Amino acid sequence: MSNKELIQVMDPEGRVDEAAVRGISEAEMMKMYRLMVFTRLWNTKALSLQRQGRMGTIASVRGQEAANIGMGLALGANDWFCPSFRETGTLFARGVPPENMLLYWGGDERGARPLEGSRNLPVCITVGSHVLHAAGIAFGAKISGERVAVLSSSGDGSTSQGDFHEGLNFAAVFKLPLVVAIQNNHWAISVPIWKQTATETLAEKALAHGVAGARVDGNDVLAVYLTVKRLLEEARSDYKPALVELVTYRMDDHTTADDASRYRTEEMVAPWRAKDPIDRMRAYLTKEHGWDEQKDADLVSECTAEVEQAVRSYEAVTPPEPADLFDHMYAEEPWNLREQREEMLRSLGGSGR
Amino acid sequence: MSNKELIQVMDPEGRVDEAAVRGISEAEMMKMYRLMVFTRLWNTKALSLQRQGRMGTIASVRGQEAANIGMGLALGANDWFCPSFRETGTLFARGVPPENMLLYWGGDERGARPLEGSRNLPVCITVGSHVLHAAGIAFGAKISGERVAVLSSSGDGSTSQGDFHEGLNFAAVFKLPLVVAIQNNHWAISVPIWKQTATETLAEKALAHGVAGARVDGNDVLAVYLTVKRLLEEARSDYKPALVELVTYRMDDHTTADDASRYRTEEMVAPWRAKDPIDRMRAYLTKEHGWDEQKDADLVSECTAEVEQAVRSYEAVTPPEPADLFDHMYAEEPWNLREQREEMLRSLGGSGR
Amino acid sequence: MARLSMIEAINAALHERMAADERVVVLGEDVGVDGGVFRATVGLFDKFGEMRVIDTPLAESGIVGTAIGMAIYGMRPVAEIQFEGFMFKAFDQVYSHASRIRHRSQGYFGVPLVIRAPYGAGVRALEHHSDAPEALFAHLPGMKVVIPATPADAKGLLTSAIEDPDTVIFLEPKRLYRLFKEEVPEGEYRVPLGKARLAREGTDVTLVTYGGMVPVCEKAAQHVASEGVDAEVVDLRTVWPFDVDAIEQSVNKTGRLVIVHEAPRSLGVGAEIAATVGERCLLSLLAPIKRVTGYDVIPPLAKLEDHNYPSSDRVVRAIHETMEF
Amino acid sequence: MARLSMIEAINAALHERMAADERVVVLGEDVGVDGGVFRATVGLFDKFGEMRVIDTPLAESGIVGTAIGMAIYGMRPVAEIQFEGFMFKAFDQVYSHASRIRHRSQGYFGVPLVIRAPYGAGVRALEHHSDAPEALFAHLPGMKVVIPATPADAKGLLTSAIEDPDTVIFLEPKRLYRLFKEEVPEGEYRVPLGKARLAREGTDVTLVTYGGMVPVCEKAAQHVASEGVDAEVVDLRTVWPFDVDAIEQSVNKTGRLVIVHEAPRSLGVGAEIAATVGERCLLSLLAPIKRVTGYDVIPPLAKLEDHNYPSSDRVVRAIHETMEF
Ligand SMILES: Cc1ncc(C[n+]2csc(CCOP(=O)(O)OP(=O)(O)O)c2C)c(N)n1
Ligand SMILES: Cc1ncc(C[n+]2csc(CCOP(=O)(O)OP(=O)(O)O)c2C)c(N)n1
Ligand SMILES: [Mg+2]
Ligand SMILES: [Mg+2]
Repeated sequence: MSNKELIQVMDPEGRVDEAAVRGISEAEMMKMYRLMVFTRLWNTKALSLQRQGRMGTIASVRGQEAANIGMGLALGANDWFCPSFRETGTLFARGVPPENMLLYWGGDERGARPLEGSRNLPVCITVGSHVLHAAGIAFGAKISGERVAVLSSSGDGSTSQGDFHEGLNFAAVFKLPLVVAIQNNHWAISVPIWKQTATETLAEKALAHGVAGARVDGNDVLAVYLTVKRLLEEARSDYKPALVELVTYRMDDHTTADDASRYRTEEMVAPWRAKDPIDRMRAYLTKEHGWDEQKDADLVSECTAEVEQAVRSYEAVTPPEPADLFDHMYAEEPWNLREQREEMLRSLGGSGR
Repeated sequence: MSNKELIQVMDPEGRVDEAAVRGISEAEMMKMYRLMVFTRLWNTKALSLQRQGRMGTIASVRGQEAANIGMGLALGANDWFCPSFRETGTLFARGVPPENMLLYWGGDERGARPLEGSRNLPVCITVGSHVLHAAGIAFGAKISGERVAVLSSSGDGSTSQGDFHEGLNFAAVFKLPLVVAIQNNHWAISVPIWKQTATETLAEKALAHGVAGARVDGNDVLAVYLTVKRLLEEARSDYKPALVELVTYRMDDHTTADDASRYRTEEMVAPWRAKDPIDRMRAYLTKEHGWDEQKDADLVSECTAEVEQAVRSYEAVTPPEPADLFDHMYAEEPWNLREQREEMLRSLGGSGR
Repeated sequence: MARLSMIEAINAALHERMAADERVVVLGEDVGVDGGVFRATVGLFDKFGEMRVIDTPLAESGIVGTAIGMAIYGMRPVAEIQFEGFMFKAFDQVYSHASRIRHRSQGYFGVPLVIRAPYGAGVRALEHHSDAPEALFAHLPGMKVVIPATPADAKGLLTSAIEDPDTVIFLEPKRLYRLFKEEVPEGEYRVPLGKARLAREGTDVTLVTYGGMVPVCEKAAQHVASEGVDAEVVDLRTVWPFDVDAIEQSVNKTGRLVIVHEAPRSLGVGAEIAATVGERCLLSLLAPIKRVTGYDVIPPLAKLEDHNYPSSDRVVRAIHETMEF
Repeated sequence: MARLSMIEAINAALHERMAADERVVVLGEDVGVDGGVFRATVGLFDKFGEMRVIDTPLAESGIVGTAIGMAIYGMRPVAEIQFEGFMFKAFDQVYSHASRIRHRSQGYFGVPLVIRAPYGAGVRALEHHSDAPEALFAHLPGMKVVIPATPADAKGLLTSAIEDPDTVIFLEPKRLYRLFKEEVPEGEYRVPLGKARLAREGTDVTLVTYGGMVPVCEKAAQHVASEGVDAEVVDLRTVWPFDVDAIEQSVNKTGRLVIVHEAPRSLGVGAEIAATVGERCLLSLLAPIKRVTGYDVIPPLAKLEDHNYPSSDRVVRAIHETMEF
């Protein structure tokens, strides 16, 4: 099908193409829903902590839960994931502890250390760069003969960066097991998608590089899951790289440092409230899978408790030692850092460690 | 018409679609032919000077004369031209003195200084970068309300560079009067086009950015001239940016420092000898415009004399003064350069200037 | 005269230059409708319109490369890179082109371009938002690097940078954007590039510094004054080519030098200052030159940020060591 | 032992490492079928195939960014940038990622990557083919920069660089590629990173240098020897972090220091050496430290190239000035 066609299996009222979702078990659907609910609660809590000065500048994922979670659950356990900075839900789906995410956004590098065995890259702030890292990981896997796929995720703005195009070209020329996902949330801070590119869609940028392209309703968690899963399978088994556009919307300010009212109106945002990914999935589960208000209330309080627990662990973490800032610069510390570390410790009166 | 279709008005036997070329006067055609002949003679001479150690490393344009000259004559006098390093013929068509080109490739910066009033950028060695300069010049013209077009030229390899894509995206988003020409000579040093990109054509890369795309027989000087002229007119009058692929072939080594026999066979090159842009134009002029061997011999000796004259002027140029290497670093020389200049002059025993 | 913060002074300079010279255009990410993430360009879009205040796609090489072309054409572009840490996607355009096109064209084309970027640590930001990369630009032949330390200097130096016929990297200490206000001359106001400012006169020891470290050094100077040590504070303003005469004069007077910058120490601007002073003033030096700088590390996130950002305590300690040598 | 030129020694190291460790892959422009524009990778493609010797599209950021990903995955990529002047399209990948991913992941991921590039002037090349940008990499926290001066060192240092768990910028002086041959150990051969080489022992003055300037300094040392001046030549080999002990010992012995590099003087590696020595050896210095370097200019094309490239005459003059101080 053409790159421009929008893939959707669940409409905003929660009506689903049952044939399309037959492959998804009820348990998997519940997992999707639960992760979306959890992510939104975590996100809301983190934003309020930020307002109270208990958290640093943070990028909200509200409205993008379906895109986040659909990607996360589509990935295989051995697949690699290369995020930018608006994939909190994907990282939760990939097993990153919620307190670690709080620690990182709270301004403590230690929160960014992946768990043992993890194949998630740390958050990449520089827009676009990590598409190339994903291509290189995919290349490494192909050279080693390991049949895994790599998923890179970035925003609509990243499609303007040279690295995005260089990465897609490498993926196409070397037939790498790479899927590049673009969360098109319509905004790059204040710059709307129509000022970012002159193309109708982002998926069609695949044509410039000869990779497969797909365009999905990013607020339809089932469509995101199914499409990304299929593309990852094709990448894994046929070395077929792809670009997939997840059409969604940034419901909050760009970050807590931003004020979107300076550049966009409520009229622009309103239509997207009706397309909320969580309401949509809830409506479907209620219609088709015996979900009800009581169960929903229980789920919410369950997740809320988990979030509160994560906040307590986050705030219980002992602050880093000053001299920790010298750690992890090299595998082996050279003389300049050793001397500077000692200089700091002397100035701290031998404190630190 | 689709980006993939090859535009040709003159076939390898010199048969021409007369309707298509009606707009071109015989005088213009003679000018094209003369410039192609002159460029080839200059190029051959420069290569032999290099072998004799009278010239530096140089990039041959043999086989690309039609692409070079077609572009050069398609440009309006007030249009801007941003070359890479394989547009010698285009620069001749734009009025650059042949002795200056010898001086530059001979390792003397002074040869790169444009003539007063020139709108040609100096040779750009870093592949891809100058597409952005061209976009910026086009932007400047648009902001100032001057109706001119900008032509950027680079090779097939440049389409892999991020800057190429960033430039096309800027051109599309801001509707800049920019035409980006790609001389697809099938090779980037030893890397063939099929290892450079997975797409069938380079013209289709226009699709990623929403600019017009066209693909032309780059050995057909009439088609190159007509197509580039049309695209420049559309850029000038409608602010319609375009990407145009000129399909040609690099007949010589990449530069005099290269040995193409290491990576390509005579079988690969042979078919292109039959497509020679100069033979083709000569056949056409002979058939349709009363050209004959005598006229051709006269033209060749005329051009040869001009080339010899250029070589004499080039070799008569007094060598630069050592301290010239401090010139043109800033509009006003800062203390560090002033002191270093004096240091050099002292060490030269007050010589230099 | 109005009391302005540094960010207001920068905004004032942009308004003034754009009104005075129609060749001046501003381009970058979120500089237009939004007014800039730090509000440096607020009001320009409404006043001068989308043809001169340009919200670009998210591509730094595209921004700088396009601005170079504009400058070649004859405009006076002021390109904003949203944070200093993102300047490196455009580094090739600076290294290979902005700093070289005058030379490459043997004086025929110039690149009168200003690249502005918020600079340095001190605002509890994310990775890449607290860097101090001035040395990487200062090492490039053909480049000028300016870092203001006061609102008035910010206006006067930015005005001179925009009028300068060559490319100027203009780094704005985020920490000072709103730290204090001062009287800033209205209308056209220039501070010459290449001239340092004597922020504090003194006789015992010279502190050479710039940007966000100037207030830190002034505080340290006040502290040691109470101990009877009279420190001179030289604010370079133009980091490269720096005002060698001002540095030389001060060091020849005091005989002692402490260099302070937030950038990593090794191969930083402080190294060049120390080397230059060593070459010119060796005999007047009464003690080894000291460098108080950021460490050779990745600028830490919020929790450890202040431990890398040089404090007045660290400067005072260095002054003590220098005086006691 | 075989007598090899530097380019042959580099090629030998690549063959040896690729045979010994299948995680080692080579990628870059024209490194495969062609064998590299300087022949550094000749024979690798036939021996190890297109999956490990990779001709890439023409995109430096793509080459380095992809190599970073390979390194994260667990490979040992050796990326070739065809000429040092083209490294800057990949500078963001080095500045923002290669040097930071270990820290960003708090030690979980490393980037064991070698970026090779022909380096420096002396071969009558085009613009961007004669640069000396080592200081730009040396200033980056987390980076290592190596520049060999002999064939044996080239093999031993490249081997160590490929085995190093962190990113190493490996710059190869073009001028030395074929200048001379020497005995180079066969098979596995390592020269440790971070350790300088005493190229010539002496007692009167120390010349600290590296790369293409080593033979220039040796020639100068021979010249002044005939005048009775005994110069010591320290070849850094690892430009950053350099061997501070070797420099300190030599300067404490001779009391005189001349630093020689072809890179632009201001904010060059020589500035850091001078600053460091000034901090540590002030009292043993008998004369101001001298720097003999390329000027702060764009490396000239062929006609003027030799006037920017420091000559042994310039070094001799500096030694005289230092001795006569
Ligand atoms: C290379 C780079 N330039 C600028 C920034 C500053 N910045 C952070 S997020 C952002 C907008 C990103 O937009 P998009 O890619 O659509 O992702 P979104 O924030 O919408 O998820 C910008 C400009 C950056 N992080 N990296
Ligand atoms: C950024 C950059 N990388 C590498 C080089 C070295 N180099 C010079 S020409 C060339 C191949 C260019 O191929 P193409 O763009 O097709 O132009 P052509 O030489 O075929 O005209 C390369 C790799 C360069 N000049 N610039
Ligand atoms: Mg977005
Ligand atoms: Mg080519």
